[in-house]
Formats: sequence, C-alpha cells, structure tokens
Amino acid sequence: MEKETLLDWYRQMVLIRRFEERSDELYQLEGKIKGFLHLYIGQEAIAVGTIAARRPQDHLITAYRDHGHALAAGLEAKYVLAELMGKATGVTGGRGGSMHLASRDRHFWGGYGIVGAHLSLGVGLALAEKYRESEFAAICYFGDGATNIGYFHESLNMAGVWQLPILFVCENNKYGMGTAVDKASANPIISDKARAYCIPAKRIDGNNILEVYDETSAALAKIRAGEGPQFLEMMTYRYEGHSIGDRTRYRPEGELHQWRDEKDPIATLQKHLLTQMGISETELMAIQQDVEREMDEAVRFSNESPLPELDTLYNYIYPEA
Amino acid sequence: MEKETLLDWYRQMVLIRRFEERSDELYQLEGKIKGFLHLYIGQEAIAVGTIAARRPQDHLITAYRDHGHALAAGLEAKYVLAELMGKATGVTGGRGGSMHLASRDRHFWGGYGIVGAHLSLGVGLALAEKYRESEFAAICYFGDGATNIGYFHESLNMAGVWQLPILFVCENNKYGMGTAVDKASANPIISDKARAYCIPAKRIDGNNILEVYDETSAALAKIRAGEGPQFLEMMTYRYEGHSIGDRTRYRPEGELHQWRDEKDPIATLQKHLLTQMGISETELMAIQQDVEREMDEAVRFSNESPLPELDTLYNYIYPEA
Amino acid sequence: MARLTLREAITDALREEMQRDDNVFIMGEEVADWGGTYAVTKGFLEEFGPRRVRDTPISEMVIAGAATGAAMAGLRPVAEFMTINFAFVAFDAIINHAAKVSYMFNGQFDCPVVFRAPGGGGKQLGATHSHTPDVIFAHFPGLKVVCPATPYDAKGLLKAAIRDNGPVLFIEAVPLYTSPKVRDEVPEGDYTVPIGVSDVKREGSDVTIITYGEGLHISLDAARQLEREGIEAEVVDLRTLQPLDMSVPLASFKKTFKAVVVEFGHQTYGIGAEIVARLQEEAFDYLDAPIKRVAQNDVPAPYSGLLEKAALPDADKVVAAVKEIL
Amino acid sequence: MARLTLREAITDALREEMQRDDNVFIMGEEVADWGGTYAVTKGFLEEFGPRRVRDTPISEMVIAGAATGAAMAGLRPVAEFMTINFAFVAFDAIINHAAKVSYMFNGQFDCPVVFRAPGGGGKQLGATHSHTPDVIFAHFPGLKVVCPATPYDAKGLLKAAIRDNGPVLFIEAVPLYTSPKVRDEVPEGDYTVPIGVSDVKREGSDVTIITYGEGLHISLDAARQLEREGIEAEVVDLRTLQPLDMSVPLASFKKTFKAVVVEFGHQTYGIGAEIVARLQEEAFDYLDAPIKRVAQNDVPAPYSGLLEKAALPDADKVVAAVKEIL
Ligand SMILES: Cc1ncc(C[n+]2csc(CCOP(=O)(O)OP(=O)(O)O)c2C)c(N)n1
Ligand SMILES: Cc1ncc(C[n+]2csc(CCOP(=O)(O)OP(=O)(O)O)c2C)c(N)n1
Ligand SMILES: [Mg+2]
Ligand SMILES: [Mg+2]
Repeated sequence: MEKETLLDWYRQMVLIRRFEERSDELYQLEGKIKGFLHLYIGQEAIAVGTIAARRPQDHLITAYRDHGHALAAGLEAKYVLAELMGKATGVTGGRGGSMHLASRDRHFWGGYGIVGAHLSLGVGLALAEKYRESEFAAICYFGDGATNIGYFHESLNMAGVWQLPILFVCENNKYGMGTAVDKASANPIISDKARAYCIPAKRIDGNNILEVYDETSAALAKIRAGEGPQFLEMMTYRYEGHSIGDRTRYRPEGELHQWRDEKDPIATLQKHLLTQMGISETELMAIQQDVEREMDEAVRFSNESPLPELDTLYNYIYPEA
Repeated sequence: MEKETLLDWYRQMVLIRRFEERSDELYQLEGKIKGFLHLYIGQEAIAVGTIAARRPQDHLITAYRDHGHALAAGLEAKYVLAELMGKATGVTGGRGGSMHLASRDRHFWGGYGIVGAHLSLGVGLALAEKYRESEFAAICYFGDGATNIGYFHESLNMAGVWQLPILFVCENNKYGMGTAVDKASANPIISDKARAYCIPAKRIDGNNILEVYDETSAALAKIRAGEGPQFLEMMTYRYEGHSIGDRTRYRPEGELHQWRDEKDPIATLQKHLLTQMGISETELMAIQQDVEREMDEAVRFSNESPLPELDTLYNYIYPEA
Repeated sequence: MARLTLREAITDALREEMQRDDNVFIMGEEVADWGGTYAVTKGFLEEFGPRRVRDTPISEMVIAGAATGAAMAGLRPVAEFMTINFAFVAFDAIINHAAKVSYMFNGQFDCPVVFRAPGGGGKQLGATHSHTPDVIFAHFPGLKVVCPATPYDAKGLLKAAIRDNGPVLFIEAVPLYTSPKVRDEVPEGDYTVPIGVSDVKREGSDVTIITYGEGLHISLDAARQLEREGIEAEVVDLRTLQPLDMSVPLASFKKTFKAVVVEFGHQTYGIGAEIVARLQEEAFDYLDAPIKRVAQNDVPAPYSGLLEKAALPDADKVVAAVKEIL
Repeated sequence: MARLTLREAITDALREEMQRDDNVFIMGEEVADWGGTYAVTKGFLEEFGPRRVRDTPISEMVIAGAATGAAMAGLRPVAEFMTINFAFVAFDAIINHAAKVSYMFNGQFDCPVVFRAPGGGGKQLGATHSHTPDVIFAHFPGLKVVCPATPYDAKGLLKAAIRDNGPVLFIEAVPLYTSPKVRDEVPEGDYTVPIGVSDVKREGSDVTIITYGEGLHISLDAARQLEREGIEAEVVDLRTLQPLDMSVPLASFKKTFKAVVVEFGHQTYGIGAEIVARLQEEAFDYLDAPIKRVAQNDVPAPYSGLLEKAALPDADKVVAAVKEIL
C-alpha cells in the first residue's frame, strides 16, 4: 500500500474520531445537537477501509451510526456537523439529523434509524445495478444486533436467490444497545448466519484497516466477477455508549480498556506507519493539527449557519412535479 | 410398534385423505365450501406421525393447510367439515373456516393464514411451558416457503436464545404455491437454516410414518430433557394444487406420478402392514369402509347443521367480561 | 375502444408502461411463472423475460424494501403484494421508508416505486385475509394512495402512478376485477388520469354520495334505486385517498346540502370520518342534515358467508342511509 | 397519597401487578439489564428475576407474536416496544394475530396480552422515530387502545389492561413521562380505571375540547389561557381510543354546542376526524359552529427543532381554534 494512501486513511480516521469527540461536546456541554447521537469512536477502520476499496459508483448504505461512513464517503465535515446542529447548510438541510445523513453525489444513500430496514433498501440498490448489468456493487453496513430482525433474513435470502452484487458488512461491536451479542443471537458467530443463504462469509479483524481494505477489495472483486453476494463480519468495539446518555454499565470491567489499549484502530495504523513505513511522529502530528483546523472550521461554519426557513417545512413530502 | 397403533395411524391417514377428497368435491362440484381450501393429500404421514408422538398437553400450531393436523389432533371429522361449510356446529362456529380450525381442548391452537406468523405464536406457546417449568412442548408446523419470511428468522432465533421447548417441523413439499423451493430459498436445504440458530436439525422422510414418529419422539425427548428447540425438515409432496383452482402447471412432467406411485405415505404404511405385520387386505378394507361411513355421516351432519345466527356476529370481538 | 374489465385495464397499463420504459419492472410473489395470483401479469414473463418480471420469495419486507431501494437508484419498480393483507408485514418498509426517504433526505433522491395491492373482502377468506385497510396507509404523508373503481380510471391512474416520482400504493378491489358490471370503454393507447383529483361519476341534485373503489358500484346501484323513487343522487368518486382532493365533493355538497359517505373499510376511524370532518369544517353553512356513513361494521371478517355479508356495505344500506337524511 | 410522575405511576402499576399475579411477566428490548430504555422497569430484574423480566433480541415480530402465543396459553405478558415506531414492524402480529384470535376461533381462547408502547414526537428524532400513529391501531376491532394522560389514569388503566382478557395496546406519551406539570396524586394501593370510559378533566360551559394523551395538557393550558379571557372550556379526555366512549364528549357538546378536537397525530384520517363525524351524526341539532381540529400537520417529522415544533400542536393553536368558532 502506498504511503500517501495510508496517510490519507490515517487522516480520515483521525478526522472521524475528532468529529465524534467534538460532536459529543456540542451535545453534552453546549446542547447544540439534539435527538439521538450515536458515536462511531473505535470503529473507524471499518468505514474508512471499506470505502477506500469501493469505486465511486458503488453504493453505500448504513444504519444510524453513520457519521464515519458519511465522512469516509467524502462528505465534508462542516456540512455533516451543520446537519447535526439542524442547520440549513447541513447535508440534508437540517431535516435528517445525525441518523439520516446522505449524499446522492457520493452514492451514499443514507443512514437509517429502524434497525435492519436499510438492508432491504441495500438489496434494492444492488438489484438496480444487476438490472442495469453494470459492474457496480452495493455495500451495506449493519450491527450485530440487527442480524436478529426479520429484515436481515429476508434481505440476505433475496440477495442470495437473485445473486445480487452486494457486500454485507456486519460491524460486530459486541453489543446492540446493552445486549451482548451472545444474549441476543442464538448463534453468536454472526458470519455463520450467512451460510444459511449460501453467501460466502468471513470473520475478520475490523480494527485493522489493512485487513479491512484487503478483505473488502477481495469481496468486491468476487462480486464484480459475478459470484453474487458476499458477507464480512468485522470484529470491532464501540468505546462510547450506544448513544448519549448510555452509561455502559453492561460492560464487563476492563473490556473497554483492553480494546482501547491493545486494539485501537488508529493506534494500530499509527504503529504500522511509524515502524513499517518510516513515517515520523512529526508527520502524523501535522495531520492531527490539520484535522483540528478542519474541525474548528466546521464548528465555526455550523455555528454561523442559519436555521432552515419555516416555509420549507412542506418541501419534498411529494416529489416536485 | 404395536399392531393396534399402526392400524390406528392407518385409519387416521385414510380418514384425512378421504376427508380431503370429499371436501374437494363439496367445493368444486357442490359449491358448499367457499374461500380458500388447501388440501393435505400426500402429506398425511406428517400430521399423524408427529401427533402420535406428542403428549396431549403438548401444543400444536400450524398454517392454513390444517385439516390433517386437526383430524390427527382428535377433532371429529363432522365438526371440522361443518366448519368448512360455515355451519354453526363447526369447530369454530363457522367463523374460521378451512384455514382457521382450532380446538382448545385438544391443545390445537389453530391454523393460520399469514405465512410464517404462527411460528411466533408457537414460540409463545413454548415460552408459556418454559415459564411454568412444565415438561410440555410445542410442535409448530410450516411449509418450505414460510422459511423465507422474517417471522421464521426471529422465531427460531428467539427459541434458540431462550432455549424453548419447541419442535419446528418444516413440511417441505417442494413448493410454496408455484415456486419451487430452490427458486425461493437461497439455501435449498431447509434444515441447514436451523444451524444459523444453533438448533439441532435433521432432514427426514416425511412420507414414512414410522420414521416421522421415531424422529419426532426422539426430538421431543430431547426437548423434555432440556436440550432446547429442535428442528425436523420432513420431505413430502402435495398431490393437489396449492389451493382449489391451481392447475399445478409449474411441476415437471412425471413428478407427481413418481411421488404418488413410489412414495405415497398411505401405500407405504399399507405395504408395511401387509408384509411385515401380517395384516390382511380384508382388515384394511374394513377400516376404509369404516372411514367411508364416518365421512358419509360427517357430510350428512354438516349438510343438516344450521348456519350461525346473525346476532352472533359481534360475539368475541372482545373477551366476555 | 374496447370494453375492458378492471383487470384487463390494469394489465394493459402495466404492459404499455413496460413497453415504454425499460426502467419499469415487476416483482412479487407468483408474478412471473404463475402469471400473478389473480392473473394480472399473465404472459408478461414470456413477453418481457425474467429480468423484468421477477418472482420473489415469500418476503414482503424485502419486496417492499428492495423495490424502494431500486427506485432510489433510478428504476421504476412495480412491486406486487399478493393481497393488501400481506402488506401489514411490510408496513414499516412502506410507511417508514418508501414514504419518508424523499423528505428525510431533503429531496436528494426520488422514490418512484409503485406498490400494487389487490384488496377487498366478501370472499369468505376470514379475519386475516379480508381487510380493506386503505385508511391506515392514507394517514401518512409521503405516500400517495390510489384506489381506482373503473377500468378507465384504473388504466390512467396506474400509468400516472408508474410515472410519478414518489411512492404510490395502488389498491385494486379484487371483487371488481372481472365483474361484467364494471366493464368500461378503455382507449387502447396512452393516456393518464391525474392522481389526486376526484370525479363526479353520476350527476344529481338531491344528495351527494361520496365514495371510492368498491363503494362506487354499490353507490351507483343505490342511485339507480333512488332514481326510481324520484331522488337524484350525485355520486363522487374520490379515486385518490392521499393526497385527498376535496374540491369536487365540496362543490357537490354545496349543491345538495346532504351527503352520505360509502366505503368498504371499517367505519370507526375510516375514510368516511375524514370526509365528514372536512365537509363540516369547510361547508358548515351548507349542512342541512347529519352526514351519514355506510361502511364495514367494526367486526373482524368472519368466514361464514352469511355473517360476512351482514357486516359489509351494500346498495340497500346506502339507500337506507340516504333516506334517513332526506 | 404520593405525587407521582406518569412514569412512576406506570412503574408502580407494573410492579404491583407482577407482585399480585405470577402469570404477569415483562418482555422486550432492554427491559431487564438496562431497566428499560426509559427506565420504566428499573430494578425489576433484581426484584423479579430473569424468568419474569426478559430481555429480547431486536425482533419485534416475535416479541409481539410470542407474547400473543403465551397469552393464548394462559400467561399475561406485558410486551414492551421500545417505542411505538418499532411496532410498525410488528403490525401484522398485533393486528392480524393478537387482535383476531379470540374472534376467529369463536372465543375458544382469550388473549390477555398488553403491548406497552412509548410514543410521541417533539424530541428531534426525525421522520421514522417520531410517530403518534395511534389511530392506525385503533381502526381495527379486537384490539383495545388505551392512552393515559395523567399518572392516576395511567396506573389504573394499566392495571385494568393487564387484567383484561383481550389484547390491549397501551400507548405512553414519552414527553409526559417525567414532566413535573403532569405530576398527580396517585393512591399507593390497588385500584383500576375502566377501559373504554372517557372523562371530563376540566368543566366549562362555552366550548368542549376533546382530546387525549399529550393533547390533554396543551388543552388544559389553552383552557387556562381562555379562562383569562372569560372563556370557560370543558376538557374531555378520551383515555381509550378503542372501544371509543362517546357518551362523555356528546354530553359535553350538548351543553356547549361547540367543540375542538386536539391530538398529536397527523390530522388527515386522524382520531379527530372520527370524533367530528360522531358528534355531527349524533348531536346534529346542537351544532352551532364547525368543529375544529388541532393536530400534527401532515408532514413527516423533520429533525430540525424549529421545523418540528412548527408542525406540532400547542396551546396557542388550541386557543386560536377555539376563538375561531366562538
Ligand atoms: C426495529 C427497531 N427496533 C429497535 C430499535 C432501537 N434500537 C436502536 S439501535 C439498537 C441496537 C442496534 O444494535 P446493533 O445492530 O448491534 O448496532 P450498533 O448500535 O451496535 O451499531 C436498538 C435496539 C430500532 N431503532 N429499530
Ligand atoms: C405473508 C404472506 N404472504 C403471502 C401469502 C400468500 N400465500 C399463502 S400460502 C403461500 C405459499 C406457502 O408455501 P409453503 O410455506 O411452502 O406452504 P405449503 O402451501 O406448501 O403448505 C403463499 C405465498 C400469505 N398468506 N401470507
Ligand atoms: Mg452492535
Ligand atoms: Mg410448500
């Protein structure tokens, strides 16, 4: 992997993390973000590594924990943050909020709040590509908890029956809200479930961006070669609560520390850069400072942006004629 | 197996078949049955063999193709037929019709018309027994087509997570309406699907009542021993259309004949009785005649039974206070 | 012009739209090999091939969801629910997804999906299979809900639905599919009937009967009975339940001062309630008598033909309701 | 008597019923370890153990279906949907199963299940998470739909719901859970409030405001504002949406001749429409002015607080509606 690429990934992951930390402050300290806020801290390697492997025409769709995917897909931090703050300049004009980021231009079809539902939409995105006989695919992200809902089953089955070009990415962060995966899923190995649909599946380390990128690339290559849907279970961990206000009492003592100290996705890449790629601490520091500036600017931009006009309330209930 | 038992099974299977044939006539020739009518011809060994293995307190629940289960559960043919004819004397007073037979006394909780939904009810029946810490189980029947709907997935998963005393019986008759199992199910081996929930599963011959009985008994024994849910895929074939009016054009040439001529469940048991158990043709004939009398009486009873009173229309919308 | 049944008109609309636009395709249970449970898409597999006529597993959630996703990506799926009763399983996909994406994402993408749903009771199918639940879909902004009652309207409205850039639930009354009484002159070529415009189906000056779908035909029957007694009923067909066009019913009501609303769904919290509420809000000074409703009794559908019939509206009930307020 | 919040009253009812009857148990997402997403069942796991307080996977269809099956088999499950929005996924289980089994099987078995569903908008959760969809559940016979607005009613109605032999959807307005304004005297011991009986919450002679749930509190606020201008509003709380008790609203309306209906769901095909229809049908001669409705605008809920608020009813809108007809 080229040095520039790795440094770009590093930058993206740091940006996502700082974006989440600043959002947390804006929510908890300043009260400028409302509703639900689901942070992606700890899972950054998955969004960045998978999206790095896609072609720009490949579709992305995910759940409500969507800031990381949005940023990795190329949405600018300032427009994403403005959205969280309900501003007219936000990526969906303040309509969608944190859970419902989207960008048609980036083929990012949105974050969705109803657990599992967007898997069925993802199947539809893939169906459109198959229908058009294109070489493009859909990448559909979801959590471990989402694999227990009916939508999961019907979506994987239909993708299998129709051999659709879709990559299912389960971000297994060990919990669905406060429920550990083995309490909610009769089979705790999520990738086993894909076999029920004859979909090739693999469990990989979601905190190692190199592995994430390689496995995603391999899976997408298979899909483009006409081998049908693929499934990757990516093991990861969310550091923060399910959403703001969750005090994460359900975690065993020490679990968080272990993940953070030993398997942090940014630290993992950082170590690789420093020890294998001959990058200096100073270079990384410069990136961090650059990200900081971008975030400062994003906060300033969002603060100064106007609220949506009241008379836009009725726009787009039905499509423009 | 005792001779009397086998003869009783034989009688039940013949009764079910004749019941279905007579119902078909009453629908198509006489117009006395209305709505949908899903015949069980060809699958008789499953209802009779599984129910023979249950204790009377074990719960039964199935889909709309439910005449066989009702009769095997001990509901009298005349009350079942009266139900099909919409009479006040029917098992549900003419309210439920063919798809919704039930008998509380027989722990037969009904036939259900929405594909897959009753699996979730079956999970609830099993939950009640687990909750009461009893030794009883629920047996839940469904078709191959039903395994593709969300209800299936959620129900099996919850049964697995809670280790409920439930036996899932998939009656794989190769088609859901006109859709062959391998066109609808990404994994055509239905029993494979159970492994996604860590539920022990087996594919067996559903047209051999001895095998059906033995496997059901073994599965129920495991359930009573606290081993949690079990799954049996029973291979079978429906001779008639999905319901009246289906001309079954989707079947490959000769398929029906092969099943009927080589694997008919009644013929299979009959052969066993004649060749292995020393039963005479005359004895079997006597049973057939006895069944014929029972059916004649059922038709007479149903014809003579009154229609429901108009003023019962509003009963039981809400429970009696 | 040929005299077509409602079903033939729907089939024609589907075929013509499929021929016109390669982005239009059909998916649903038994729509291809079987030709549609109600034979609406008979011959389509042969004509358009398996790419455009797609049998699905029994999986209503993903039928609705995948159709929605494909529509977001630019196709024009026509997804069939075998019957509207099975759309309950897909309620979330329809109401919280198809009907929301355009608004939620600030108009970034359209969602030109059509859900076809044959519906209606009276066939002795029992409590779970006999719903006319139109109102619960029409309650939510974002989804257009169309219920044609005549072959002419059905063809034109279905074409309009397929060309609409938003999600449309297209409800077809099965009892009308092949009814000879419902046959109608239907042009062979291309035309559309606008969604969201109600229509006077019979003129009259004494009372306004406001209805749609199956209700239209018992209302017309009732109007003919009333005519014999010298009562001239005007019959208004809503055609679209959401967005609801009240201009035609209001104009009629302002002429007759009396109204009866007729529908096949349950009465309580039904379509009729909204019509009554709007009439009295917007034409209060014209109210000469209480506005009556004729609807399905508030009881689950029993299998028994006798009981089921008793709970459903019919022309006699409409006539009786009219006479109560004249 | 203690002054409890709505949430405390609900918790008390649950606890007392669990103590009273071993057949009562709780199941749902995050109800045990977490103590309920809204902390309604906090401490229950410790008090009643994992047999009776059961965390489920994210599987609303089987949550609803299994609760229904367990109820048929004689238990009294209280199944919680984390929010009513997620009950859309379980619509079929609720409406086509829980609400139908008693009727369909001719009363052979009861179905004493309670579905608790916290609901309501105004929390900036966006279009899919902000529904007040009460009317779509109330439309179908067989399911009782209860929406308490005060702590006293909440405790008594929830106990009645748990003891009812049929299925009850118990809708709790989250915005009222901990509101100090909603605090109320609640007896500590056992009492029930009957399902299907509406209630006068404030007496007045000039106009009748008919409402329920969250609507009650903005209506009472509006009544206080109106009082300062010498207008005496009577406020009627429906409490139950199905079966609907119109006797109290009718009696009030026959006294005041004017009415406004207030609800937090969408206006079109909403609860208010039915109330209007019934009032004009059953008290036509008392109609002095059009009956007005105040409801959520027909627009999906936007995330933006500014936009969302604009679409929701409030006391000012109620006051304005009253003044329009006085
Ligand atoms: C149908 C539905 N049920 C319940 C919820 C509430 N809910 C939101 S997120 C969530 C947990 C999902 O966990 P998982 O899929 O593992 O994703 P993660 O939050 O870990 O990223 C739950 C229960 C919902 N949004 N939708
Ligand atoms: C949710 C739902 N979707 C569709 C239908 C229509 N339908 C009724 S039976 C059936 C086929 C079911 O096949 P299978 O489960 O194999 O059972 P079999 O009829 O073979 O016994 C279909 C599609 C339905 N009743 N419910
Ligand atoms: Mg998770
Ligand atoms: Mg089958």
